[in-house]
Amino acid sequence: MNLEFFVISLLNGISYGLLLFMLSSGLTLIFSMMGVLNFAHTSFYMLGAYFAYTLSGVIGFWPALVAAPLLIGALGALFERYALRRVHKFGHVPELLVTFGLSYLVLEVVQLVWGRSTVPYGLPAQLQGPLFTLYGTQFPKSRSFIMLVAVLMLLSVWLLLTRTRIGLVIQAALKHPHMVEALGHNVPRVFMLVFGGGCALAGLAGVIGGNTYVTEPAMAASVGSIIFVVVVVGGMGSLAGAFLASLLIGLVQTFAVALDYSLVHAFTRLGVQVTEQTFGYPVLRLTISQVAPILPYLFLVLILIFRPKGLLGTRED
Amino acid sequence: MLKMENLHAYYGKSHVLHGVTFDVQPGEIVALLGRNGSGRSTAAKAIMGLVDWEGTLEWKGRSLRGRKAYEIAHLGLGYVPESRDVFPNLTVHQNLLLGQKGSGRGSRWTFDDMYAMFPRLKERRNIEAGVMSGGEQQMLTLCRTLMGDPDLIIIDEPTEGLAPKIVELVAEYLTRLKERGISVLLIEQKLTIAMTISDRALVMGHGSIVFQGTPDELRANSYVRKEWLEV
Amino acid sequence: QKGETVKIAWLDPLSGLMAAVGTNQLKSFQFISEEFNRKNASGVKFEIIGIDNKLSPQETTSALRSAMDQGARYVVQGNGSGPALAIMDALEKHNARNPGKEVVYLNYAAVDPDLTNSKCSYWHFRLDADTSMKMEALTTFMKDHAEIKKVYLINQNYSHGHQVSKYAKENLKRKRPDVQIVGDDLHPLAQVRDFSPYIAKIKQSGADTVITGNWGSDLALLIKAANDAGLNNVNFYTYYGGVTGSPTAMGAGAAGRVYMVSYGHLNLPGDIGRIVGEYKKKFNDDMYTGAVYHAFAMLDAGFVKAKSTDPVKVAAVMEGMKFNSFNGEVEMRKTDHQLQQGLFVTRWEKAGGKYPVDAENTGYTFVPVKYYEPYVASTPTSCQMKRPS
Amino acid sequence: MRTTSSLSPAAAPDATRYYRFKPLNVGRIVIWSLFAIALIAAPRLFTSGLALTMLSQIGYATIICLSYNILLGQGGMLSFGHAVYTGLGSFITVHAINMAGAGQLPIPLWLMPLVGGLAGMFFAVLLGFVTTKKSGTTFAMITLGIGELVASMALMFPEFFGGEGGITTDRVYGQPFFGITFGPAIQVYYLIAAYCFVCTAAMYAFTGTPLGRILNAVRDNPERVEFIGYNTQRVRYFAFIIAGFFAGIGGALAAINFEIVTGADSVSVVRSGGYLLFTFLGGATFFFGPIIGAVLLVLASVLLSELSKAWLLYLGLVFLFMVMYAPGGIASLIMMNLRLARYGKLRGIVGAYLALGGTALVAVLGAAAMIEMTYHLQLNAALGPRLEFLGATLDARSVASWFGAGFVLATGLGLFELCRRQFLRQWGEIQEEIEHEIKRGEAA
Amino acid sequence: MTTDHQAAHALELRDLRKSFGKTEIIRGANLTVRSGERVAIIGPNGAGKSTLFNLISGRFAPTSGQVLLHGARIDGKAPFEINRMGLSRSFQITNIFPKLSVFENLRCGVLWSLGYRYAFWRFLSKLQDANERAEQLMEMIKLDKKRDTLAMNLTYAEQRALEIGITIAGGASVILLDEPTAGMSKSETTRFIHLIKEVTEGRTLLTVEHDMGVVFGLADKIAVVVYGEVIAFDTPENVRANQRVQEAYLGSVIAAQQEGRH
Ligand SMILES: Nc1ncnc2c1ncn2[C@@H]1O[C@H](COP(=O)(O)OP(=O)(O)OP(=O)(O)O)[C@@H](O)[C@H]1O
Ligand SMILES: Nc1ncnc2c1ncn2[C@@H]1O[C@H](COP(=O)(O)OP(=O)(O)OP(=O)(O)O)[C@@H](O)[C@H]1O
Ligand SMILES: [Mg+2]
Ligand SMILES: [Mg+2]
Repeated sequence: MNLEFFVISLLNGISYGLLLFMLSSGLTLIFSMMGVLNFAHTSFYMLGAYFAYTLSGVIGFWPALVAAPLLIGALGALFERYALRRVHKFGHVPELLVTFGLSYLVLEVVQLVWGRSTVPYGLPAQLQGPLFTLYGTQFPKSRSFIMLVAVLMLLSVWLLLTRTRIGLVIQAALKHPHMVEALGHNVPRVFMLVFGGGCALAGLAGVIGGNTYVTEPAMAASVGSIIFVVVVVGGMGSLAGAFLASLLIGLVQTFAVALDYSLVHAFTRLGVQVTEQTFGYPVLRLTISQVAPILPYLFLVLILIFRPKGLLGTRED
Repeated sequence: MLKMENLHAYYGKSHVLHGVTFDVQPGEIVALLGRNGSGRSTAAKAIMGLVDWEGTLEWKGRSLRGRKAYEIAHLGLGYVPESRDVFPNLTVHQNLLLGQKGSGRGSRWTFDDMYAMFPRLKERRNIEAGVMSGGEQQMLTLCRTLMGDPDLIIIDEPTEGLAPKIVELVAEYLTRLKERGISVLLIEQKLTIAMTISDRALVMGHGSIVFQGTPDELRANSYVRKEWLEV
Repeated sequence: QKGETVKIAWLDPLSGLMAAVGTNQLKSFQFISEEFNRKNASGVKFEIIGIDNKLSPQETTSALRSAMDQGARYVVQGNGSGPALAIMDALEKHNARNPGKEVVYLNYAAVDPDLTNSKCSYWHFRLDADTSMKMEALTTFMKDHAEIKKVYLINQNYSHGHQVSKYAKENLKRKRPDVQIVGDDLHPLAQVRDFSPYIAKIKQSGADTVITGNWGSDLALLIKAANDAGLNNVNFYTYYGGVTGSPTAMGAGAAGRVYMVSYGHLNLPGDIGRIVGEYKKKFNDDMYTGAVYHAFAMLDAGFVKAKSTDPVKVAAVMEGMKFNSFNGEVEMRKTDHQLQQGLFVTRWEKAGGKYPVDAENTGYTFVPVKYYEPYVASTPTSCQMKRPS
Repeated sequence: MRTTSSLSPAAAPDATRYYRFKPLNVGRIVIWSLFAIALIAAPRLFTSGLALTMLSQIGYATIICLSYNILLGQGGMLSFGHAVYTGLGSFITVHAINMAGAGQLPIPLWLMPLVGGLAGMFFAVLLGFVTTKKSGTTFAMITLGIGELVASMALMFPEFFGGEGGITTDRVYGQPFFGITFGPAIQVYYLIAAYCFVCTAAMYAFTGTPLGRILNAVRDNPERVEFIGYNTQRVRYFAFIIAGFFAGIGGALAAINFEIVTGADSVSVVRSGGYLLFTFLGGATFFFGPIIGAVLLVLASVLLSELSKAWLLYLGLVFLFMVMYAPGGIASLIMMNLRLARYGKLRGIVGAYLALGGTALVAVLGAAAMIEMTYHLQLNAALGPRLEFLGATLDARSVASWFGAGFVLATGLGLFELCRRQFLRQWGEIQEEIEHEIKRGEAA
Repeated sequence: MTTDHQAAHALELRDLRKSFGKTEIIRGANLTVRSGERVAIIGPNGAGKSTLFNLISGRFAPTSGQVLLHGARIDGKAPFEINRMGLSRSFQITNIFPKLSVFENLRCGVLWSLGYRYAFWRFLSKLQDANERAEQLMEMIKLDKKRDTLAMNLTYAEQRALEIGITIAGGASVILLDEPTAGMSKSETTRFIHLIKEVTEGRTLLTVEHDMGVVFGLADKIAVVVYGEVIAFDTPENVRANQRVQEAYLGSVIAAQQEGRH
């Protein structure tokens, strides 16, 4: 691997990692604070993209960049108010299932309204083209914008968590809701705000993810599990952990793609002859680059077994 | 200041308080005594809006009807529940922080006051409240409520699980609250500190008030003591 | 048989990853059946029963059962060789166990060569060209382009991708031994969001040509990532560049650099051209699955020839039958039931002039650059067809 | 620890009466006989080819959902990877059948489900060792990770999983077993029914064994279990293995029924999600809940998707409302009404139910008509704007149809709300009466 | 020490230490409890009494030092191993199986000790000995009327009783009770002391208490824990007279009252 390739891959890895963080920051917020595994998170992400697609046709991309997430946030808050809150008292499983049901609904509604194929949601003129060129490879503005937004998200969520008591109120309310109310905190409103906020973050991710990549009904499902990996590997309740995990996964996956080595190579180097008849050849044959996209799951399983708290997490469940 | 008249309270369909009437004046310590299950905690929860009730409940002349717990708290009522309810995975300091309303500016109490009151808490300020000893948790809940700067503090069995020496300490602090003009509604089972520090004692039985008077009067009234409190 | 109603069960996905494609194809079937109902030589009336098979072989067998309950004797399916095999397997058993209730299967898009080779079945007729045929045409095209020196293969890590990779390597070795295969990547199906690492690798390898069997978002994102990284001097040879979603993703950025091999394109003359136009007007969508037309043309011809709509008789006459379809005379090869038809190599270019119909309203379209007669792309078969006695 | 217990659904309020009732309990014999009769008689009632395959599917789905509920309902373990065990069970079975077909393995078909069961068990022993080390959310996430891994592997190893096309087999091989070849679907149905009955009975018996009970205890309060001598990890692990065994049997039966298994499908996380959803929908807190869930699973995935193109929308809606209004699943609704029946109060409320059901039906009809028209416009537009809806012809492009449907919906909703209020009042009164009766009973 | 001698010692702590982070909570505790003794542990809040119980019962592993049960080392072992060796404990905060009935709660408690372990091939309803034992326990703790009530629906005092029932169910020879009477009224407390005495007859009992009435009513010996050390271990009379104990724990007024009462 030469320097050029290394630098480009590093850049790719970081930008992919930041994309993952952008996708998962809202989920981290909701998961770490409310303990709700929001399966509909990527549905809100998808809605963000579609809303922005429609809105930018009317009011332009930049206003839509603000308006769409706000709308999504409002939708999320409504969902919390009328559905999630109702099942909160039954525990985490029903909460999870309600969001599960929602994800079905959103998918169908999106397909009904916008059709089942890709919509032509394009980049605004300001984000088209490369930001800079490195060793002849262009680095597009759109991806830099994603990186910027991801960092801003990190900052704002971090401020929210450290500079306000919202996080404390929610964590406390998960144990003793009545007590928190008796101390003078409007718990239901805080829950609604946080859930709405998390959804708005998902929406924002959708607005810029949608035109950088593609806006299609499958976009929710395709990032569905990977962001859970990020949140869990990072450590439940840890924003910094999620950030670290995103970058790590981004880098691992990017560099793994470059490695065309398999166990066959390893054995051959050790002088062991491997042929198609060797037992387990299909496994030995797989190269690291082929398994790159599933490495995160392997990572997840290993982390949970050896460090159930996650990278920077503080609590186990 | 706090006026309760003919209060009925319910858990779902079960009727627990049957017309309770009493009041608490500014700067007064009122002890609410009674046996297990007589409904004292329920009265406290009713004031805080945590159970359904009917009747009259007024605080500084304003009715508490239909108000949510957090609104009531903002009106200046503080509540220390018998179940303690510390927030186990928050640190001691964070627990106290949650006791504050808003920024905590203009409050009569600061963190330093609390830590001065119970140095033990200061030592343990950065550990998770859930791992603290039973007694330490009791101290924490008291301080947590004080941080909200209440004018009346309703405190349910504060001496439960405390070492005798600390019980004395708590008694001393309650008197000191009173000196600062804060009223106290003290729910107790053990007569010891209640009788020494309170201005007035109420005895509750089967969901209504069966005795009102000064501690001395109560001490003298052996019928009430035998019938409604056990000795 | 005049005036008879022929029920055709359509078993393909309307939900999941391939929903968009399935929806488009179901509409194509409905639309063209109306077209044929207005005028066909056999005088039958076609009725389409659309059932969502969720792209799952097991669901497909349930759907098949239901289709038979509803009286369908012809089934059509095209997405995925999994469901295709499931249907073939189920029909082998069903037709053997239930004489008099036989069902025939027309495969309009599942391109696994095995379906007409090692796993071939008498009840199966394939109307698309299989992976090997398309690769044959593609590599013949590449043979004439000396500027191709280094080829990179990138495919989805499942049977289709494996086959594309395998045939590409075999054919290139045969036709262009001088061409260097500088990369052979397999990535998981529909899981990669960010293709830039692969693009970096392609660039690193110095490839001038990429061959990919990718479809759906895997193709869209691949080409998008190439555009973003400014990989301008590399040509992409694809199978599914025209299928729902990809044209939008390619847009102007990919003009002149993406090739596709297919048995048709949007700007064909004649009947099909008119149909594509009307379809677009009606649904604002592209009718890219021309094999649907084959299906009706072949059945119609078969009914006439067999003088019946009974699947057993029709199947017998369809074997080896030559009939006219939108791309001239085609033949249903008797040995393996693989349609022999000409193939186009097309290139993504600005629409206009002779090729006005654009794809997905992008203003661009696949313009034919080369047409190969059926014999060029024809591949031998190893099928040992077991015919019912 | 608290999270763990809250991850498990609310347990049966009346889970335990085993000791009291003597084993020879008339009610129980009646119920099991009815179950057996239902299994035997079902194919006589529903005779079409589709119905038969659906019944078969219900049969093994029952086994799978019940096995899943050993984890979810009884052990409080939320697994996102149950399809791994059913799917691998299927694959091993198919390979075994193919070997047997080739004469390399002397196992008759009717024993093949056990092969699948052992396979499921084997993988549960292997993978369960790491998964069950943890509980709660961590457990859920590990199963999710393993599920994704196995699902991705399935496409990468075509040698074992058969790639996209999967692996096909022929269940007819060897000597007929008392004249049964297992070729016709009906014979396979009865094979499945027999296994369904036996497995259901076995899993029911499991709830009454020491391990089964300690598993409940682990669900409720794992920490305390450690202090009464049990190793909670061990308990979870053993339960996981048992669940894996039955899951494998279910998977094997699925393979026999379809004679094809594919990796993309049978070990997928979506499949696992389906088991979770429907087990919950049926009711995880009662033993029989998952059986209802299994029936719904098959109805929804096979029938609903054929009746309507909007099936996913309906499914999502039903799901959302069920979780919101009946978080104990359908089984809990049934049990609530049985309770009413026991106190003789059911008759009083039947009227309210009918009113409620009637008005809801009207509202649903209106809504469904609108949904169907919307879908028709999108999917079947080639066929013109007209569509058949329950015998009526609607025109998806006419205002009248939309207005009519909207009117029906609005009326339905309005009336439903009225009935609902009335119903709630009545329900509350009845519950109060029952409470009183219970109190009186206790006092006496 | 001879083995014989050791066996007579039900429980022995040797220079036990435990730190959480930097703070050392238990600072070298030593204690020897003989078989059949009833020992009350008292001490100021946060002295480490519950922590001591947690160390003994295996909830935490000690930082250093040894715990011996009937002469065998148990420090660092898992709770279930220790339980199987004959030590059982209750919790300061009620810790039962909320969604199982009273009877099931108790039956779960007896299963291991009767050797049924992880059996999934026998029916609970056929396990005569387990069922009888559970019924007996239920009578003992006076909950036989609530046999089929779910534990979460019991009143507080009943839950406390059940907690103790589960603790003694396995027939352990050494029982640790953490503030068993907390939150109870006087009369209930009195009843409870009797109950505890009754059910722990012939076993070794360690209990943490703040209620001096309970302590003096129950204990043969009192251990005083202050700042993670056992500063006194003696008969109730001697402990009460001990100046250090009064200063550290009892406080002036109360001590005077206690003196007066007894
Ligand atoms: N959540 C509840 N649901 C139903 N009934 C309740 C509930 N909480 C308390 N009760 C009942 O209400 C009555 C009064 O209880 P309350 O807690 O007010 O008594 P208390 O005087 O505070 O006694 P204690 O000494 O036990 O704290 C009791 O009979 C109790 O059983
Ligand atoms: N896991 C832990 N991490 C940090 N500190 C802990 C932990 N567990 C206990 N402690 C601390 O150890 C000290 C002793 O606690 P312990 O619960 O043993 O006290 P105790 O003697 O039982 O007091 P009480 O009578 O009030 O219940 C307390 O100060 C507590 O905060
Ligand atoms: Mg109380
Ligand atoms: Mg303690």
